[in-house]
Amino acid sequence: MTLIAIPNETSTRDKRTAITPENADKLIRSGAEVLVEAGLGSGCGFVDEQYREAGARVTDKLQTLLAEADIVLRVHKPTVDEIAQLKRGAIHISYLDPFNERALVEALKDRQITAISMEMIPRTTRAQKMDALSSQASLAGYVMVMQAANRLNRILPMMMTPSGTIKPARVFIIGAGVAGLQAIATARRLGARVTAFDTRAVVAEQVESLGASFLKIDLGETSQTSDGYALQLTPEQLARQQQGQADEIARSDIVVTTAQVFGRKPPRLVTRDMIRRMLQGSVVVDMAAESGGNVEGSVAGEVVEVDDVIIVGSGNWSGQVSRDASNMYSNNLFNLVNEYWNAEQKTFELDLDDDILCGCVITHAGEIVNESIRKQYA
Amino acid sequence: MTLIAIPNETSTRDKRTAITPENADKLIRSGAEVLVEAGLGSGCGFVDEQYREAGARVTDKLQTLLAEADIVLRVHKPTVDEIAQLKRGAIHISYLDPFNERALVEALKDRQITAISMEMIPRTTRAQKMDALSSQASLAGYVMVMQAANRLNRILPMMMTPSGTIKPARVFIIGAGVAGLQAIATARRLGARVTAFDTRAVVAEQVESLGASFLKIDLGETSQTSDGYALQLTPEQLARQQQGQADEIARSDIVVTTAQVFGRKPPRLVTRDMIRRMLQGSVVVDMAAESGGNVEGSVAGEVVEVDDVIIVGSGNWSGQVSRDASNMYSNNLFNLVNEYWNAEQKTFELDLDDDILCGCVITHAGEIVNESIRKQYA
Amino acid sequence: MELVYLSFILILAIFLGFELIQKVPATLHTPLMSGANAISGITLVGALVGAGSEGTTLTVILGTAAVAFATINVVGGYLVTDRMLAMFKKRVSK
Amino acid sequence: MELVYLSFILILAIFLGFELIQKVPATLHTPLMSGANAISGITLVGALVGAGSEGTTLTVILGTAAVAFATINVVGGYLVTDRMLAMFKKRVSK
Amino acid sequence: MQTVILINLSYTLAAVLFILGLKFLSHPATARRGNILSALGMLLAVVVTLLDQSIIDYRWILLGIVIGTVIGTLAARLVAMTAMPEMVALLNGFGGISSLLVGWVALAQPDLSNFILLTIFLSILIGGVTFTGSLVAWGKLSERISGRPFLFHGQRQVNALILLANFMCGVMFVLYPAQPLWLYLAIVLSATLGVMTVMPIGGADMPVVISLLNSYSGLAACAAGFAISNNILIVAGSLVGASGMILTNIMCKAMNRSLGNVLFSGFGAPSGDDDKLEGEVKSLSAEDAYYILEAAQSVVIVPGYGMAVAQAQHGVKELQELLEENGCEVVYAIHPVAGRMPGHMNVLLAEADVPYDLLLEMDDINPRMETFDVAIVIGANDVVNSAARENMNSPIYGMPIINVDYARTVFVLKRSMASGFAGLDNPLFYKENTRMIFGDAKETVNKLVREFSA
Amino acid sequence: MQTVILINLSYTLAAVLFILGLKFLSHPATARRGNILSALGMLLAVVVTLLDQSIIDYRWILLGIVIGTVIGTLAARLVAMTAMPEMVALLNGFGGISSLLVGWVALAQPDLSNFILLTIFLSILIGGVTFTGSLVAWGKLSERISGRPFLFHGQRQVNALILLANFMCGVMFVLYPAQPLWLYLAIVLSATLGVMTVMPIGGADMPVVISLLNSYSGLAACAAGFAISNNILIVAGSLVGASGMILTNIMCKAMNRSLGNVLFSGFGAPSGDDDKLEGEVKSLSAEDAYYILEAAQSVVIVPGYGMAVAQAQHGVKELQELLEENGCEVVYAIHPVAGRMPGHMNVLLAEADVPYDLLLEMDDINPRMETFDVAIVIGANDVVNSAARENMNSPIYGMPIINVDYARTVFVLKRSMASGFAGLDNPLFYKENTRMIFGDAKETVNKLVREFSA
Ligand SMILES: NC(=O)c1ccc[n+]([C@@H]2O[C@H](COP(=O)([O-])OP(=O)(O)OC[C@H]3O[C@@H](n4cnc5c(N)ncnc54)[C@H](OP(=O)(O)O)[C@@H]3O)[C@@H](O)[C@H]2O)c1
Ligand SMILES: NC(=O)c1ccc[n+]([C@@H]2O[C@H](COP(=O)([O-])OP(=O)(O)OC[C@H]3O[C@@H](n4cnc5c(N)ncnc54)[C@H](OP(=O)(O)O)[C@@H]3O)[C@@H](O)[C@H]2O)c1
Ligand SMILES: NC(=O)c1ccc[n+]([C@@H]2O[C@H](COP(=O)([O-])OP(=O)(O)OC[C@H]3O[C@@H](n4cnc5c(N)ncnc54)[C@H](O)[C@@H]3O)[C@@H](O)[C@H]2O)c1
Ligand SMILES: NC(=O)c1ccc[n+]([C@@H]2O[C@H](COP(=O)([O-])OP(=O)(O)OC[C@H]3O[C@@H](n4cnc5c(N)ncnc54)[C@H](O)[C@@H]3O)[C@@H](O)[C@H]2O)c1
Repeated sequence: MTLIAIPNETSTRDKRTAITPENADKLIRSGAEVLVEAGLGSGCGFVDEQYREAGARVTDKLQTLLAEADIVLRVHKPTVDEIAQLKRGAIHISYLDPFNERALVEALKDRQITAISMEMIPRTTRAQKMDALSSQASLAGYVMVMQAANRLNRILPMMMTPSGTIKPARVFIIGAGVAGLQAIATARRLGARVTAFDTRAVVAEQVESLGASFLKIDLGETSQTSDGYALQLTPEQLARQQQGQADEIARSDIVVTTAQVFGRKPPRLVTRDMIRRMLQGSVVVDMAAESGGNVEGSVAGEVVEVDDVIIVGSGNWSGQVSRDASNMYSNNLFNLVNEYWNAEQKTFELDLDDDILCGCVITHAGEIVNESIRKQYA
Repeated sequence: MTLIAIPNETSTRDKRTAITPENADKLIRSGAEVLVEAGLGSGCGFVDEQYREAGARVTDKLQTLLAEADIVLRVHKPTVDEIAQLKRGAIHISYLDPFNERALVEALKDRQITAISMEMIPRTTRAQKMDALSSQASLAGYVMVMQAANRLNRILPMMMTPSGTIKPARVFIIGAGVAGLQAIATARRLGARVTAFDTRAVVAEQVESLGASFLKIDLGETSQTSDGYALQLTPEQLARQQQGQADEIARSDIVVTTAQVFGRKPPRLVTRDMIRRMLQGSVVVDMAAESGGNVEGSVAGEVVEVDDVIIVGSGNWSGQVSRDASNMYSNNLFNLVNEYWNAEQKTFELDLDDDILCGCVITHAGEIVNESIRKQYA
Repeated sequence: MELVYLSFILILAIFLGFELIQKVPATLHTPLMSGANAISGITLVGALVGAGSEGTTLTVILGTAAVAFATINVVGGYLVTDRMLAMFKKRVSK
Repeated sequence: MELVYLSFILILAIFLGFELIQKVPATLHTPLMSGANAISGITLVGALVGAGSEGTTLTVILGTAAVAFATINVVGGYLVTDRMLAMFKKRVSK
Repeated sequence: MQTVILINLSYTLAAVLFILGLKFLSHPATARRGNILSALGMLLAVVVTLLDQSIIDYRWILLGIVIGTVIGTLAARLVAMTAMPEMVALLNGFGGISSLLVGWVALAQPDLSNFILLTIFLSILIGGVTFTGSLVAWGKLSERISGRPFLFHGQRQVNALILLANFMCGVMFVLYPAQPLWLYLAIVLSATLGVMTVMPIGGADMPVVISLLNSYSGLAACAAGFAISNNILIVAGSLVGASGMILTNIMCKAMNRSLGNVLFSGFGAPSGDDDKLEGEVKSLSAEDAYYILEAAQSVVIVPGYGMAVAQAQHGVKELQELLEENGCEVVYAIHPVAGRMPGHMNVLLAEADVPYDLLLEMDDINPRMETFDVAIVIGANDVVNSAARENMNSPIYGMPIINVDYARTVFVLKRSMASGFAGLDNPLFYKENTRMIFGDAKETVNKLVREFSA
Repeated sequence: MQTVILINLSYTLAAVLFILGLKFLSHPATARRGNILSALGMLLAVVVTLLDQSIIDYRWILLGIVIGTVIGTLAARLVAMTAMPEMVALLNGFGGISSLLVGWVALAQPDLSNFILLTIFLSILIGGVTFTGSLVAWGKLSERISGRPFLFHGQRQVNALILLANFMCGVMFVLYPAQPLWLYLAIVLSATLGVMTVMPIGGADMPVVISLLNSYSGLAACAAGFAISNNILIVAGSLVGASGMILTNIMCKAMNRSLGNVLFSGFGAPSGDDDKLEGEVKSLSAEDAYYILEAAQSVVIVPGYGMAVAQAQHGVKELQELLEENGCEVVYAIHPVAGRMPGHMNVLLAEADVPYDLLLEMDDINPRMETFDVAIVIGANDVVNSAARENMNSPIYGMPIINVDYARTVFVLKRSMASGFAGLDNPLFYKENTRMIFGDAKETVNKLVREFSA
């Protein structure tokens, strides 16, 4: 019998939870034992009673929970402390940020934990149901536009009224990955005129399929990885991009940046100069504020005003809609566990040759088994 | 030559301005002299320089401004103090809340001010271009839904994703006047399932014309004034309404109340009991919080949490989108002045027989000339 | 010369037949077929001439049989079509 | 009897004419009219018979005039129609 | 006998070619091919006719053909592209006179039955009307004659008289074929009739008239066919007669007229009489509206609350796209108070994905309203109520409206004559150039959309 | 002479009634009136025929008519509503045998030209084929004969032989009309041919067969008309022959078959052979797709990224509404990864105002996929890639897909055979019940919408 344990999240800012009562129920039905820490999911409206009804045990002792667990599921990465409390050989599934968290990865390796990083789930069609980056980014796209709209001193839709015609607001989205596309869709829904830019040329069609227009900037050769991630631009290309989008930014009421480069710091795309040209009261949202920022002057976790322009860098975007975010993340975790569940032996079957696991298992049996992480720390 | 003066607003919470540079320009072109207080419109992105460019004089002496003005334009009602500084016989146009501000009305009367109340512009087709209640209510409808959506722990649209299907949020709008209709439209744009209720039966079709569904509650006989305002319900009818909508409220993620009865306190429609039945994290927006409230427990000007439900009563809704709100309000004022402008003599021609002026002029030449106000204070 | 006229008539009628039927809703396929079938019972007219003319016993027998068969086709065809269409009307008006 | 056939032909041709033209885009109104006009020059066939038959001087003169007029109608009609349609093609392919 | 059969079989083939030709002519993609097919049919018919044994003298024929070919070719080559319609009128007139002459010649046949005489008379009558009518039409179009309708008092009576005289003449003609008076009188009367029926019609309506005369010339050929017992004349003539009638009908619809008006003339009456028409509401079917839209170059769509009620916005967007594909310019004119809340129309049109650039404000559209062929009012009422401009007593007098009545044609899509929010009657509905298309706006729009099928 | 003319003028009128009858029969609103008009035409034709002077003995006629009327009336009254199609087949067969008999009787005429002999032979041949073919069809439909296709080795060869024999027999018949052998042989051979051509066809395809045989019986009447030089037989027969052909074609399209297949039999071949067809892509025009959709009772729409690219959502909504108006159930099946972002399809369909209740999740739709007449795949590819279910080597093997291939017919709307996001070939496109409708999805959908015009 496999014991799956879910501790509370330690971050107070993030109200998401790793497993909802619904998924606890599903896990138990497939034959696992589920142990949750008391108060799990209280941030997004679930109560202990619901978990109990699903058949889970509820404990308020974190220590025993960690010590007994065969599999630990959670949203955020564990502390080094917590890792030490885990059973050797246990499986730990959560966000890990493995490229930047060397100490953590070493700790997991040393404790012989099988650590699965949710960020590293490959972006293939088959893996999409476990892909938490996608599910959370998609919600983030929605939240960012809603926050920007709420802070703007204008409305987004067009209105032709007896008291004059209000022109539709202009929204510029930089980076049209999962989050960017959802941001486009949300802004379009609200009636804004939306323009978007991305370095990956294939995205133009996707942008237009949402009714927005794609800003054409000639960057020369750009490309993407086999997983669909963007490659880093050369400094010269970056300059060209900045120049090409300056006018668009100046006339936009809202700018949302979502540009990321897999495994690297996000590029700096919006400079102070550009912001200065924007109308007073405009809003810039920097999705990447917490990991370095696409926007000059954005502050991680905060909303600041620079040159009369509001820069939103609050981060934890999907956490704003914690209920839906938890549902999706929890589904992702369940789908992952379920995909490799051996229904007879009722265990998680680790097959390192499987192309999904091969991408997302970071440490196993005292080794860093993931190649790109191994290279990074070699 | 008529001097039109625009002082700054005294409320710090409201960033709107009564006249934008664009409308200052138009007033000057039609032959008026315009005097504005320094800093006018700074809350919504205008600077003194723009007014100067339009040809207005800018002063920082409020006292001389008030004393010299033939016409004063502003958003909010004046203080009794300020009234005393006005020239006798001057015209003062702003919101007045004349039904509840007896002292103010008396002061205006005594000072022989011709006071025009923007709330009292009749709701006729011809008067719509001056109708600030409509223009601001319409923005309010948008803002209320946006604020609610921002505070909700869910997203509004439906999403069928590999990480599960998110059902569209349910939004219930009580009162489908101008604000309510715009709220419906905004929530629908965001992809929510919207239901609405109003006591005026004619509204059902309007609600459906926006793609929302109308909740049918049999209240017996209800009717509306010739201006289209709702009449007050009998206590028995109110009870029936509360009962009829209780289930809808319980299953809604967002409830927005906009119910008003012209010249009376807004009805109390959502009770604590109903709120208790709502899901944790749901949001209720009380448009009328500042004038008495449709929702039990709402606090004027604040956002409170009651039984894990968030109740938004912040008020000053259109002020949230101060730039567009100012543009519209300023257009309303300009249209009003322009409608009665005598182009040859370059004066405001007061014709108390005109059906619009007859409705909105409250005091004139030392008399309360508006009938319903006179009755109210008789 | 008569044949010339007849073939002229044939050609025109064929073109007309092609043009007449353009787009038929699926519900009308069977009634239309049945109605056309009734029209094809026009061979009755030929049979009448055959059965009524002076001739051998054989031709009279054949002619009478032809009349009987063709009449079945005509009478049955029109009635059946009408029944179908009557039902169809009801269904539509529901 | 001949007349019977002819009227049969007339009726069929009229129905066919009605059925043939169903919905014509506005741009084709004039060319179609012109094309039909050329066809109505078929009276040339009648004129030929008239002009070529033995007859009085009058009928020959009349017949010849008829041939001339009808030929103008036919030749001019087809050419004009073709010119219009050629232009139309160009415009469409633009 | 063999040749007769050969000739007639060839005629059958020619008839098939004409039929296919007409069919192809009515589709853009095949039109040119259709014309060529029909020309082939004509060639075939002419060539085999020359084999006719009753033809014994080819000299005159040759003369006629040469003259005709030269003139026809030159005319077709030299005429300016813009002068095409009048050219067609002229050619059509020649067809008419030719039928008249054929009928005349047929008189020389021996043993004429009454029926044949009747058809001879008809070919003379119709041929004559076609001839002079076409000449007048040509004159009007080429501005050799004033394009203005030619009207005088008692016109109706005079025309009725001429018609009667023609009828009488016809009777006498059949009864006394030997008396040439009736022949000459028939010719004169039919020529007069042609002139009198076309003169009262204005230049703008000439295309319809020509189409009608073209149909007549087909009928004339058909009558001539009976007169000389010739199949191909009957078939080709009646094909042209019938299809020409349909085409005339279609063209009428595209010009917002009725065929009845045309057939009994007097249409396109001068506008002086029209003011009295106020109080009369003209309604139109969606199908007829299609013909007008199909011919329109520019359309302005004016939505109102009814579009919202009907939820017609998606259909409207589709209609817009179809019109655009058809080469028409389409814009939307949004009145600030249209609907029941500020921006009501914007919400709906944004939902239907109408580009913002196409949404024009009232003040931008009104100055250029005259330039629009059609204004489509979709469930709006108060915002296009011309009383606000015209009637000082109206409660909304002075309110700016969208002046749709200045467009060439106005379609008003609503369910009834009911008033709108303001509860006022709308004089727009009674204007000369207004057509009401009754019914739910969504259904009407969808019908229009479906009419636009290839 | 006078009666002959009267009779023939009445025939002309009867022909007009038949023409109008057929025209009206093809529109729901006028269908019943059409049937009555055509019945009137028949009555007229029959009554005036009785005036024919060559008819001298009415006794036999009366007998035949009484028998026929009684049987016909009873049959029409008593037959169950569900048994209509086989009833029509039977009646049609009687029409066929009647034409055969009329041809036979015509042999008794004096002075038969070769041409007349030929038409007599044709009326016997076609009448005979119609007769036995109809009987077999009736047997299959009423399950008196097994509905399964009756097939044997060398079938094609045998049929070709019969056809050849028939041809030879015809030649002999015309050359030696006095020799009754050829007559009897012709009757036997044509009867055999009728049986042999219909037997191989499965019961489900019988409606098409009946329609075809109906067209044949018109042709038989037409041939009989030539045999006895009768106008109305020729006109009515060829009208039915031609319009029956068109109707057959329309019905074929509604059943997703081609007329060629029917004419040369061998269609509806047993499914055993079909697996070998894999690798062949069948494409369909939007017009033909319309016929199938028009006849469908339930449709599932599966949108994918291509719908977004084409921005076809508004048209799709309209198509949905039209199908619903037509009495069809329509739902949408949304695959979780359709499009390029989570919820991509929801955004678009919400924009087009598709009710949420119609959007079904993959897991809800798959179990009932068999119940759908048509699945319309609009610009989707990976999400309906049956390789995920069937091909263990596929990179997406095991991914749940929407099993559109289980629906009766699948339409795939895309521009080419190109692959989707995952870059994989899609075996769905090669399945027996899949039809590719190539072209931009929006254009295709709009074409379908326009085909749905009244
Ligand atoms: N914009 C605002 O903020 C606001 C707010 C409140 C009031 N108003 C007032 O509302 C009016 C707006 O003018 P409007 O022209 O848009 O609307 P309107 O004057 O109210 O006219 C709407 C018309 O639409 C027709 N209609 C309704 N349902 C229909 C359907 N399903 N299909 C076809 N037609 C339908 C009705 O005629 P049938 O019944 O004959 O079909 C009606 O006459 C103004 O008077 C304005 O002052 C505006
Ligand atoms: N949902 C997500 O969050 C997400 C995110 C990223 C990637 N993906 C992946 O995207 C794929 C989605 O599957 P899908 O079936 O929706 O799309 P798909 O497999 O990419 O197929 C789309 C098809 O649409 C056709 N198409 C494109 N434009 C068209 C037009 N204008 N008209 C008609 N057809 C057009 C293309 O074929 P032609 O070129 O022949 O027309 C193409 O084969 C999955 O592989 C999924 O993993 C999904
Ligand atoms: N196969 C699947 O089912 C699936 C699921 C989800 C995502 N994906 C794919 O994964 C890929 C990554 O998506 P993501 O949202 O995680 O990307 P991401 O978060 O890594 O980056 C966000 C976006 O920023 C863009 N970007 C990078 N540098 C930029 C610059 N200088 N200027 C502008 N934009 C810049 C990227 O191109 C990307 O579109 C996409 O191709 C997406 O389609 C596939
Ligand atoms: N003629 C014009 O051009 C014009 C312009 C603007 C508004 N109007 C009309 O003015 C009228 C008032 O609009 P408003 O938005 O200012 O109204 P309001 O602010 O006075 O009231 C808001 C809504 O609350 C509703 N209400 C009252 N009691 C209620 C209860 N117990 N339960 C539920 N709903 C209740 C009212 O019916 C109204 O729809 C409307 O009829 C509107 O159409 C007309």
